Amino acid sequence: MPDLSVQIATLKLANPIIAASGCFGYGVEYADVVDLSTLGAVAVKGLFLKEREGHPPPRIVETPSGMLNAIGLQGIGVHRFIQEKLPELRDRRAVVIVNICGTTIDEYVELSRILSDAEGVAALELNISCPNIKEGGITFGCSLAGTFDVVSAVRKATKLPIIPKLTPNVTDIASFARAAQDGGADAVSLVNTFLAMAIDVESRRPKLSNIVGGLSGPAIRPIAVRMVYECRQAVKLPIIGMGGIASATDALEFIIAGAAAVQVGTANFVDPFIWSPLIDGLRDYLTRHQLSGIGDLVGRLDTHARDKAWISS
Amino acid sequence: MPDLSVQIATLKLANPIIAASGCFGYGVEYADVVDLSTLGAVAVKGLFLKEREGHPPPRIVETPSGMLNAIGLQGIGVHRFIQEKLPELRDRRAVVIVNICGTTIDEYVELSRILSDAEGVAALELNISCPNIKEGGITFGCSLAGTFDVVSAVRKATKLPIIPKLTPNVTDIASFARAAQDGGADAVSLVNTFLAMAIDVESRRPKLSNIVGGLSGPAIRPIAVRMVYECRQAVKLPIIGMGGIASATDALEFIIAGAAAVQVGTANFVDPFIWSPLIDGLRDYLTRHQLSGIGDLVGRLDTHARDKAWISS
Amino acid sequence: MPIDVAAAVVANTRLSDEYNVVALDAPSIARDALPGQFVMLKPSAGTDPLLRRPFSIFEILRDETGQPAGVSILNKRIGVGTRMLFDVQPGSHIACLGPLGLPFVIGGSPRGPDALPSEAWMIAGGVGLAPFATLAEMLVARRVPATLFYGGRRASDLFYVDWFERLGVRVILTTEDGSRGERGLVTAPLARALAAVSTDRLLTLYACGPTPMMAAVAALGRKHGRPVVVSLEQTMGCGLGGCYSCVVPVRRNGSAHFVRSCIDGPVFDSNFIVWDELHR
Amino acid sequence: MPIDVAAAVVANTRLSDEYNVVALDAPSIARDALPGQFVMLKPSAGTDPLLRRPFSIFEILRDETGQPAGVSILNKRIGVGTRMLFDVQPGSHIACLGPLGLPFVIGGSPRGPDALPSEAWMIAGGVGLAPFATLAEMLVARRVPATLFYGGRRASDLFYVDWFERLGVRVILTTEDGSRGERGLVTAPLARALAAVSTDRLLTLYACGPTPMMAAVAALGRKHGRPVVVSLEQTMGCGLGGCYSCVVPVRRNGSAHFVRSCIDGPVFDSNFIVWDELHR
Ligand SMILES: Cc1cc2nc3c(=O)[nH]c(=O)nc-3n(C[C@H](O)[C@H](O)[C@H](O)COP(=O)(O)OP(=O)(O)OC[C@H]3O[C@@H](n4cnc5c(N)ncnc54)[C@H](O)[C@@H]3O)c2cc1C
Ligand SMILES: Cc1cc2nc3c(=O)[nH]c(=O)nc-3n(C[C@H](O)[C@H](O)[C@H](O)COP(=O)(O)OP(=O)(O)OC[C@H]3O[C@@H](n4cnc5c(N)ncnc54)[C@H](O)[C@@H]3O)c2cc1C
Ligand SMILES: Cc1cc2nc3c(=O)[nH]c(=O)nc-3n(C[C@H](O)[C@H](O)[C@H](O)COP(=O)(O)O)c2cc1C
Ligand SMILES: Cc1cc2nc3c(=O)[nH]c(=O)nc-3n(C[C@H](O)[C@H](O)[C@H](O)COP(=O)(O)O)c2cc1C
Ligand code: FES
Ligand code: FES
Repeated sequence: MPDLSVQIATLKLANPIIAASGCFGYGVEYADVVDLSTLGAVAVKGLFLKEREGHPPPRIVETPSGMLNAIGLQGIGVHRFIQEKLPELRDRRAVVIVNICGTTIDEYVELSRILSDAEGVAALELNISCPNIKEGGITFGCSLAGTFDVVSAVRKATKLPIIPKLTPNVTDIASFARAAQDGGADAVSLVNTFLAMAIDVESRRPKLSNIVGGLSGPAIRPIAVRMVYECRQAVKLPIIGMGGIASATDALEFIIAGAAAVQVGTANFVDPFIWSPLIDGLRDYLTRHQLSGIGDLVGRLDTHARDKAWISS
Repeated sequence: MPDLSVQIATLKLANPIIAASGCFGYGVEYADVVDLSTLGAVAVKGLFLKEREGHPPPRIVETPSGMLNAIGLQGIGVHRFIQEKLPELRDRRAVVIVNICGTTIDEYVELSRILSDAEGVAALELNISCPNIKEGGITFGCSLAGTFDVVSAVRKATKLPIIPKLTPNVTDIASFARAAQDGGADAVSLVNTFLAMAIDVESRRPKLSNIVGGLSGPAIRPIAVRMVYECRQAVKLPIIGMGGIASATDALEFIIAGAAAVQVGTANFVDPFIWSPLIDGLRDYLTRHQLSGIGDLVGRLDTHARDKAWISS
Repeated sequence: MPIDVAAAVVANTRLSDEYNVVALDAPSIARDALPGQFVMLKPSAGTDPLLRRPFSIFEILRDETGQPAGVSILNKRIGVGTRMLFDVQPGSHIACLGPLGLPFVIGGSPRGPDALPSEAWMIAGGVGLAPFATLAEMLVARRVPATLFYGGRRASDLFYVDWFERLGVRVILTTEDGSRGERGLVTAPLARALAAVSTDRLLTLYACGPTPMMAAVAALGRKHGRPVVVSLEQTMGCGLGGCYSCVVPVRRNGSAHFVRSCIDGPVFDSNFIVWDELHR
Repeated sequence: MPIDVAAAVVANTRLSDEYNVVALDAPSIARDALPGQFVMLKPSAGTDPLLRRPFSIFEILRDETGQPAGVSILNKRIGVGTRMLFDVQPGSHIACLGPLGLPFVIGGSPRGPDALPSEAWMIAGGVGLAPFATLAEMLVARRVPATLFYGGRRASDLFYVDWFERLGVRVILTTEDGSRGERGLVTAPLARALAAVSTDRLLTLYACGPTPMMAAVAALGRKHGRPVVVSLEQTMGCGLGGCYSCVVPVRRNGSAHFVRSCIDGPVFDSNFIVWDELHR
C-alpha cells in the first residue's frame, strides 16, 4: 500500500488532496457528502477579523471551462468561525487550514495570534492574492516587499505552519515564492484566481457586480502547472499547487511539476463527491508505477528527452 | 447599413476582424476558403530576418477550452516572405499586417526598414511577446524599458503604423501599453499567449517538446477582456484585442471593453469559415442596437449599475 | 443527505419548442425528495459548460408498485445548458445531485401535518410551475384545498393544466396575449381573489416565477396580511453552500444580510426578502 | 477546395468495442475526395474538446444512382474525441471539413492514369487500413493488381477483409497473437514477399499504420529498391496549413526541414522522411 501522506512543517496530511479555500464553505457544509477526516486537509473560506457581507450578486459567471467569481470574501469573521465552526470541524477530525485575509499587516498578525490560540487549527494560509477586493490582500501579493513583510510579521506571531497563497497575476511568480521563503514561510500555495472579466454585450454591462472577478477551473490549469514548475526551480519550500484540478491525472500533473500537495476548488462545485476518486486515483497510480510514496513523485518531471533540440534554430 | 470600418493611423480596415498572427499561415494558405480582401486585415505568421525551423513536434497540445503551442516561430524569413507570399497577398487585395520578431533591437529595426520598402505591407505588429523562444522578443515584452526601446527605435525606422503586441504574462499590462504609447506606437495589440505547460503523467514528460508553450483559445478570453479593459483606461492608443474570440459576441466583448479592432487566432483552426459569420454578426448587432458605426461601441462598457455597492463592506 | 447519481434519461417529452420534461431514473433521490427541493444537473460531460444547473424537482416518478423510481424536471430552454437538456437523448445519462435545499413548509414542519393552512394558493409564472406539482400532491394528500394561479405568455406556454385539475386543484389561468384564460398577468386575478377571500381563512400563498412576479405577489401578500412563501431562482455554482454565489438579501435582526439560497432556500418566507435588492 | 459541412450521421456501425464506422452525409465532400485525403471532424459542439480531429476518408458512400452521397470514417477509440465518435448518435450532426491533404499518387498524377505501377502493395497496421479502401478501388478501377498486407493485434481487430477480397484485392493477414493469419507483425510476410517478387515488376508500396511500422516498411522498401508511399499521422491543429503543428522532418537539398503534413502530406514519399526524427 503506497504512502500518500505528506508532511509540511508540523502540518501532517494523510494524503495530498486539500479542499481549496472559498470552494468548500467552512467545511461543515460538506460533512454530509464527504467524511472530512479522509481529506488531506480542508482550507476554509477566507476569514477577516470581522464579518463581511461581500459583493452583491451576480457573483459568479461561467466561462469556457472555467468560472469567474467575485464573492468579495463574504464571511463570518474569525471569532464566529472559532465559536461556530471550529468545534464541529474538530469533532469531525478535519485537518483545518485557515485562510486569512487582512487589509493591513497588523490584521494578518492579529488573525494569526487569535487562530494560534484556537484548538484545531493545523496551519494558516495567508491570502495575499484575492483579486476581488480593493483593499489589502492583493496589494501585498503583488509586491515582493509586501509579500516578505506580511510573511515575516506573521512568522513572528505564530508557531503554526504558514502558507502564503500567491497570485498568478504577476510577471514572475517564482520571485514571490522566494520572497515568501525569505520571510519564513513553511510552504507556498498557488495559484489563486486570475483577474478576469466578462461582459454582457446586449446590456453592455459587466456580468459581475464587481466588474472584475477571478478565473478558476480547468481553463487555467496549464498556466498554474507552469507556475508550480517555475516555483519548484526557485525555492526549496514545499509547494501546494492548484488551479483547475478535476481528476487524479490533473493532480498528478501538479505533483510531477513540483507540488507536494494540491488543492481542489472549482471541481468540487461540479462534483462534490470527487474526493475519494481523487485519492484512490493517486494511490492507484503509485501502485501501478511501483512507487512507495507520493513524495517520490514530487517534481519528478523528466525534461531530458525534451532538452535535445533538433533542427530547431 | 452600419459602418464597420476602422482607421488606425494610416491603417484602414474595412471591418474590425483581423486574422491573428501565427494562426493563419501567411494568409495565402487560406485563400481557397476565404476571400482575403473581406477581412479587416491579415496578420501573417511571425517573421524573423532569417528562416527558422522552429521546435520539434509535439508543438501543440489541447487543453480545456484551449490549446498550448510551442511552434518556435518556424518561418521563411522576411526576404522569402516578400518574394514568395507578398505578391499573392497583394493580388488578393489583403490588408497585410506583418508580425515581426527579433532577438535584438537592431533586428526589429532592420525588419521594419525592409518591410517599409516592400509594396503591400499595411502595418507592422511588433511581436515582443512570444513565450516560446528563449532569445529576444519576450525579454523586451516583459520589461517596460525594453518595450519602450524597441518601439521608439522602430518608430524612427518606419512610417508604417506600428503595433507592439503585448504579453499577458505581466503584473500590469496597462503600464506596457503606456510604454508602447510613449515609444510612439500607433496602436497596441493584446494579448499574446499565456505561458503554460502540460505534462503526460504516465511518462512524466512535458507534452510539448519545448516543455512550456503558449495558451490560447476560449479559456483565456475572460483574462484577455480584462486586460483590454485595463489598457483602455490607461492609454489613448487604439487597442487591438484578442484571446479566445470565437463568435461575434466574443468580439463584441472586446470592443465594448475597449478594443478598436480584434484578432481571431485559435478559432480559425476550429472553423476556417468563421470570418463571414463574425463580420455579419457585428453588422447585425450594430443594426439591432441602432448604432451607425463600430466606433460608437468601442469602450462603451456601462459600469454604472455596478458602481453602486450595496451591503458589501 | 444529497447523493449524486448518473441518472439514465427515461424519457424526453417535448411540450413545445421551448419546454420539455426530462424523466430521470433516480430512485434514491426520488425517495427522499420533498416538494420545493431541487437537483443540480450536469447538462453534458466535459468542461464546457462547466457548472451544473439547478432544477426544481417537478414530478416524483413511480414504478408499477407505486415506489419512487425517479424524478422529472420541467425544462425551459433559455441557454446552453437548458438547450442540451431540451435535446437530451433517452438512454443517455445525466449526473443528478439531490435532493437539495429546504422544502416548502405547509403548516409547522416540512414532514409533519401540524397547523395546516385552511387553504393554499400557488402562484406560478411560466417555468415557475415546476415546484408546484409535488406541492399540490402533498396539499391534496393532506386535504388542504389548493388553487393554482398560473400565468404564461400564451396558451401554448401553459402545461399540465388538466393534471392539476384531475388532482383536484382549482386552476386559474392568465396569458399575456389572452389566448387562454384571462388576458394579462397572473397577479390580477390573484389581487381580486385576495380582496374577496374571507379573512378568517388561514390562507398561505406559494409563489414561483420571474422575480418581478414574486415581488408583486409578496407585496400583495403583505397588503392583505397573508404569508407568502417564495421559491427563488439565483445563479448557483454548487447547490451545497460551498461557493456563496447564490446569496439573496435577507432581513434579520433589523439589518440585511446575504444568505445562501441553496441551503437556506430556495424556499423563503417572502417577508424576510429585501425585494428591492434582490438580483433579477 | 475544402468545404465545411454540418454532416448528418447516417449510421454508426460498431465493428468491435474499439472500432466503428461513422457514415456521414456529405455529398459535396464525397464528390471531390481522392484516395488518401482526409477530413477534420469536430467531435462535439462547444469548446471541450476544442480542436477538430483528422480522419482518413474511409469509404465514398453512394446513393442508389451511384452518385457520391457521403463519406465514412473508420474510427478507433483512443481518447476523448474518438470516444465521442464511437458513441455518436445517428441523426446528430458533425462538422466535417474536407477533403484535405494531398492524395495518393499512382503513377504520375493523382487523377491521370499515366505510368501506372504494374503492381501495388498496401501495408496497413490497425486503423491504418482507413485510407486503403478508396485506394484499392482506384487501383482496381485502373486494373493495377493490388495486395493488402494487413496486421492487427488479434482476429477481432481485422475488418473489411471480405470487402477487399470481393473487390479483387489479394489479402495477407497477420495478428500479433496468431488468432488469424500469420502470427507476428505485418512486416514479416512483406519482407518475404519483397525478396520473392521479380525485380522487373514495377512495384509501389503504400503504407499506413503506427510510425514504427511505417519506418520498417520504408526501410524494407529502401533495401529492395521499391518506392514506398506513406500516409503519416501527426497531431493536427487546423488541417489547412495555418498552425504549423503537424510538421514532419523532410530531407530537401541535403538538409532537413519541417514540412506541414496537412498540406504537403499526409501522403509522402518515404525516402524524403527523416525517420529517426519523426515524432511517434
Ligand atoms: C432552485 C432553482 C430551481 C430552478 N428550477 C428550474 C426548473 O424547474 N426549470 C427550469 O427550466 N429552470 C429552472 N431554474 C432555472 C435554471 O437553473 C436555469 O434556466 C438554467 O440554469 C439556465 O442554464 P443555461 O445553461 O441554459 O443558461 P445560461 O444562461 O447559458 O447559463 C449560464 C449560467 O447562468 C446560470 N443561470 C442562467 N439563468 C439562470 C436562472 N434563471 N436561474 C439560475 N441560474 C441561471 C446557469 O446555471 C449557468 O451557471 C431553476 C433555478 C434555481 C436556482
Ligand atoms: C491524416 C490523419 C488521418 C487519420 N486517420 C484516422 C482514421 O482514419 N481513423 C482513426 O481512428 N484515426 C485516424 N487518425 C488519428 C486520429 O486523428 C486520432 O486518433 C484522433 O485525433 C485522436 O483524438 P482523441 O480525442 O480521441 O485523442 P486525444 O489523445 O484525446 O487527443 C488529443 C489531441 O491529440 C491529437 N491526437 C491524438 N492522437 C493522435 C493521432 N494518432 N494522430 C493525430 N492526432 C492525434 C488529437 O487530434 C487531439 O488534438 C488520423 C490522423 C491523421 C493525422
Ligand atoms: C467561489 C470561489 C471563492 C474563492 N474564495 C477564496 C478565498 O476565500 N480565499 C482564497 O485564498 N482563495 C479563494 N478562491 C480561490 C481558490 O481557493 C483557488 O485558488 C482557485 O479557485 C483555483 O483553484 P480551482 O481552479 O481548483 O478552483 C476562491 C475561488 C472560488 C472559485
Ligand atoms: C499556433 C499559434 C502560433 C502563433 N504564432 C504567433 C506569432 O507568430 N506571432 C504572434 O505575435 N502571435 C502568435 N500567436 C498568438 C496569436 O496571434 C494570438 O495572440 C493568441 O493565440 C491569442 O488569440 P486566440 O486565442 O484567438 O488564438 C500564435 C498562436 C498560436 C495558437
Ligand atoms: S450555490 Fe454555492 S453556496 Fe449556494
Ligand atoms: S495542421 Fe495546422 S499546419 Fe498542419
